[in-house]
Amino acid sequence: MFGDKTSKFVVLGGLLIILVGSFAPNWIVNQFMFGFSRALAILGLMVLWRTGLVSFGHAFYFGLGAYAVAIFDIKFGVTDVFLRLLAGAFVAGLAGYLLGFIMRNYRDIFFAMLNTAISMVLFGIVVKTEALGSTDGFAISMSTIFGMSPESKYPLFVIITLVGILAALIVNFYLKSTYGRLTTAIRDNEIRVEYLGFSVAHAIHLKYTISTILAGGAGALMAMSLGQVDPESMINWTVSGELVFVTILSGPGNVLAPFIGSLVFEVLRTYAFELAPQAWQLIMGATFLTIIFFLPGGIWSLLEKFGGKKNGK
Amino acid sequence: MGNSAPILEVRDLLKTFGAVVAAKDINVDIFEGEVVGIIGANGAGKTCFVNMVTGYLAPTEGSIKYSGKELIGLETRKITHAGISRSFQVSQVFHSMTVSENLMIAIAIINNQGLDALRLMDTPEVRSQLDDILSRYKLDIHRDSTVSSLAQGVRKLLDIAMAVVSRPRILLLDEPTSGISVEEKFDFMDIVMGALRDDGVTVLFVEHDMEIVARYVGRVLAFYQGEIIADMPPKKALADKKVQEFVIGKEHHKQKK
Amino acid sequence: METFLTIVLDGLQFSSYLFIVSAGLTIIFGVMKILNVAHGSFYAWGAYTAAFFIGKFSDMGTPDAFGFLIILAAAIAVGLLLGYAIEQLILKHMYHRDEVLIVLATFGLFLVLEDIILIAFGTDPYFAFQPMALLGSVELGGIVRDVYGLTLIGVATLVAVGCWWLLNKTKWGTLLKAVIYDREMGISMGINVPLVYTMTFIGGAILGGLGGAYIAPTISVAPGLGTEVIVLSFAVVVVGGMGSIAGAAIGSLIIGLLRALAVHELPQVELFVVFAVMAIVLVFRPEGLFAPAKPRKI
Amino acid sequence: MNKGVIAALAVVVVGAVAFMLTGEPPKKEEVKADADAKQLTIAVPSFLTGGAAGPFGIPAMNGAKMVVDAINKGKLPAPYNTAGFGGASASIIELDEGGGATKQVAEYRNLVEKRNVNAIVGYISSGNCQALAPIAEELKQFTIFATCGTPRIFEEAPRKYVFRTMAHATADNTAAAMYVKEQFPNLKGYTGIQQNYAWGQDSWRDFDLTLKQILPAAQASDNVQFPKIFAGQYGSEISAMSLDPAELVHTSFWGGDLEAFIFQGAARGLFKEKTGVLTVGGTAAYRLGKKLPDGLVLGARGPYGILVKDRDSALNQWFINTYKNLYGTFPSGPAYQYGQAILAAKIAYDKAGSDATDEELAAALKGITFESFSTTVEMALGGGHQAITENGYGITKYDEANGENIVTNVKFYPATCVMPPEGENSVDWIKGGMKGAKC
Repeated sequence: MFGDKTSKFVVLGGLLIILVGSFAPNWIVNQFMFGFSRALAILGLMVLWRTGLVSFGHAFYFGLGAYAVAIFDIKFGVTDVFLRLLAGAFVAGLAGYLLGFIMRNYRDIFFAMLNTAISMVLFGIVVKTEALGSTDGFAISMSTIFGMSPESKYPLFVIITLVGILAALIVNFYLKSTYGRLTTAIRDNEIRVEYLGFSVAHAIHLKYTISTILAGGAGALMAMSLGQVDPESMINWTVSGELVFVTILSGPGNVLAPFIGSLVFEVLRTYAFELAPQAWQLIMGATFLTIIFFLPGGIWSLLEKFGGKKNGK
Repeated sequence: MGNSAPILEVRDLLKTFGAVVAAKDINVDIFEGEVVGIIGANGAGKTCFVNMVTGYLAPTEGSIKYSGKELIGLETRKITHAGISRSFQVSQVFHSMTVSENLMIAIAIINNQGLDALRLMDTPEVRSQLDDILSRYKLDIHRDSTVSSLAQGVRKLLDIAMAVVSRPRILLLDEPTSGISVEEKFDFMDIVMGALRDDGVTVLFVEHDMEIVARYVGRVLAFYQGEIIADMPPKKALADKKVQEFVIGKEHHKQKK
Repeated sequence: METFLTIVLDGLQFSSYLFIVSAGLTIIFGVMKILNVAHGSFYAWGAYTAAFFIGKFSDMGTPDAFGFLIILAAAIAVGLLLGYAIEQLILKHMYHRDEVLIVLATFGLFLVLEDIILIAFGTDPYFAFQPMALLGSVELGGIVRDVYGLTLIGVATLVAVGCWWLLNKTKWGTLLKAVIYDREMGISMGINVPLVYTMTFIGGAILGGLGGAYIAPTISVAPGLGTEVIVLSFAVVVVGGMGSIAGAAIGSLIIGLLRALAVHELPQVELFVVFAVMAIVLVFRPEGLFAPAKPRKI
Repeated sequence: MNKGVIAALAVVVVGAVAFMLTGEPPKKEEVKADADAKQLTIAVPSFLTGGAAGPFGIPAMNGAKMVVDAINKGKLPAPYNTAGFGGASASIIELDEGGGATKQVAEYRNLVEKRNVNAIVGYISSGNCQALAPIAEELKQFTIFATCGTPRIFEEAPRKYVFRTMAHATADNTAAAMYVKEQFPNLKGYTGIQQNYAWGQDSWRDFDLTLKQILPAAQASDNVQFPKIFAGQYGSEISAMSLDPAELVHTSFWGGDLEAFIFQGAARGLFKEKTGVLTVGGTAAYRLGKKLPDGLVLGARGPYGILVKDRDSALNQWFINTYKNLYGTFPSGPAYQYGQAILAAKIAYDKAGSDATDEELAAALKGITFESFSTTVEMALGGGHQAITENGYGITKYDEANGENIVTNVKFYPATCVMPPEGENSVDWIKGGMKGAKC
């Protein structure tokens, strides 16, 4: 069941990174934390992308997750990592499930646009509401683990990585299930799927909900590892664009891709920002175009080339 | 057919698109095990009829009963579950996947409904069913080739094979031989009809080619401007004045061009 | 009454601005089926070019009226150069790709162009107040308004009429409409679609540039001014119906007036009302209020 | 079998290791230990992009660079004419402050944990300061905020490693209110337009509360505008204010937003009908020249820029002249404020030594009083972490003769008059009638 190569490597790789993290300097641990937090969201977008759906508004769920952590922290003093993660994933997932009833009827540009619209509505509300921190957002207190407040960030990093492993395993399994296999099928030919006796709407609804839960979790983890949330960097449409960016960068080939992709993205951004404080967007944009043009399969397809044999989904 | 109750009962079917009448006063009984040919010029309402029976189009008026059960208002997938399946004039398959992937998805969908769909797709039982279908439809050689790389004929074959995965009791074939070269036609139909006969499926197929009709069909429905102008055995139909004038005449005319 | 008149004028002024910007976007989408995120960059480049040269020329002592010429020139220059370059170097090679992927490509372009602005024009804001100062101000509905802002309404009307005329009264228009209706049909009719695409994209880019160039005198032209415009014009285009000029006009009016109303009566909702409308329209009328006709394909 | 995965894994691991070989810098403490290197790195974040760059970020950065350079060379006037920071010369890392608080937090972590800077001196946006204060505490990093204004930073929680060397927003607005009272004693009503975040909200709250205290006759408008920061177009807002009966408009706008607002307002005759109070107007005075309407009440967030142009202390004259020679314009507020923060850093290092730990540096700066370029700075609040300075306002006038803006009726209010005493929260202090204010 989880016996396939990918799963094994997810587990091995994850544990290895946890090990590496234990003696890596803080800033590297940070890169991994940010990278892997975001990777959760990418994992969800990957599922959608395989179905031919690209959401230009998943910052909505990313933001919901992050702000759930902030609000629960300020209003109810919730600091436990797992409670926070749960809160984020649940709030976003619930919203995603409800909106899914509408979203599942949309495709292509309309799907992308409707998601954008929804996310911008939230953006507008948060920015204008002082109670929600308006443009400043909130600072988030250090997370505790079962009541213990850790000295360093390492425990949080370990948890994020473990969550990442778990998510990767589940999604990997999902993709091999009938539901999962339907992704490409639906992209290819919805009529046939319906005639085979399967509801395309339901399938897409499930995928959408999964992607929103993951995005919410990602937001929550990101908020915890950063210690800060604000609308500009959590909800605005540019964030959605960023998420899609990383999805394309990673490539849909395998559940490992999002993790590698987001890691590359973090490093790329850190250095771009360090080398050219005024031109880092240019570097990112150029990279993005290059990927779209010369590497449609994303970084993963590159790895496959090195790896030689094509890796079946 | 005898006196047993019909498996498909169509009554006073009417379909209009604004002013255009696509189907009118259609009354047909189809009996278990029949092989029925549907002929008619382009736009005579053949495909429209197929679409209505499979729930892809909702009729304006009328009723379609399947072994006593009303089909009107059901979604296509419900009708598939009920036991009616179809193939398409332009083959509707998953072009970016291989033949076996196409069929495996079809099989898996039929096997795991609802939450079962979260089960692994690629299982031994799925595999065995796959091999069975591949061999019966002579698709083994193509099993690992991607659809987009296949010839029309093979796609059509796959299209039909996917339709029968659900083990339908009624199968509607929409112009199965269109786009297939004259030489291959009969081998193709032999494969298909052979396979179907083994399962005792009731078959309705839309066809332009009168030779095919004459060879495989026990009964002909001739459509003209949305109405059935003839419902009789093929020999009689091909001789029929109205049919010759409104259907075959045009057909021959068309084929000459 | 005073308030009402003011709201209407504010609304119309903002609508006009929205329309000029989104007209280009909707034309490009209608013809090429490309949702061009980089449209915001055309706007920004238009604004910068105009502001830069208006400043330069008035330093050289040329009469302020000259500013209007510069605005027009800037828009055309930006459209021609940027539009042509992007269409030829990037988009041309993507038409066979998935339309969503093209959107992403334009997003990449947007990022790049934003920073090129920084490199080209620096971070210091530009001011091109001369044209606005030239026209002075009038008392309307109890409050003073700058005439320049009001001319915006005129310009928008001109653009609207111009587009309508081009589409309905010229041979070019019939060709465009053919392509908009059905690309394959266009090709089969022997229309040189690639050329149509290039021209359309340049045209759209010019309109985007014009939006920026014309608004430049009223704002401090500073980095990052393209970002907001994109989502705003998306909202307009979606509300009106992607690819329809009339739709863009209606969309601009609805959003412009609603926003003005919000600012006066309920400032807190000013920002989100725009996108609320967008979402609602998408939910109840995905094709937009004024969707252009689509061919029936079975 | 699945080579792709192997390759993927390989890359991740190799990548991670590569970081540690190339990227891993010596641990922070070690850096500070080898003092004989006598080379410090000070990170100076400021707006290098966005609308705030021109009016704020760039002058601020210039001020910082100029002062650091002078300190390295020992060129500052007495008593700061010793070379270096505790003897060590410092190099600056320039950093863009744009992109939102969350991005800044990420960058800050990088500064501390990857680039191992010794001190971080700067920040303009209150949003960023508010977000970074807790992070600085978490990472135990000696940090001096230069310009940002919201009082919350030291009123929310006690800070150990964070300092701010200029007065917070309360001073700007209490002073503004007092100035308004003196200049327009029979004011009937006032309204305002603020950016929609901590800075704008606090500024309006303080100004409004103070006026309610000292000028109860004046009515606050119930339709105060809070547009999004960096919105750039204020047509409708200006209309709304024009329709408002209030005769006075208070704004805490700054940078590009302020300049855009001045243009659009001037073109609409807003400042003819109503008196504009610009708490951060100082930056515009030098930049806009004739375009700046006369008769605006203008502040510079303290005794900086145009308000102190004629103060002839050696330090001030040095600052103005050197800046003018280097950059061709007079130094505006942000230049002063960043210079002042750098100066504070020098003082801390001189006291604690160039190899001091963050704790020692914090101890050295805590609660001191020092003579800055244009004024006396007292680290009096927030347990000796928050500075108080005098605060002043004037009225703009374009001086045709010299073709430049000047301010008339300049009045300064002593620090203890416009800021709450230690331990008291500004809002409560104002509500309580500003007890203990020594004016």
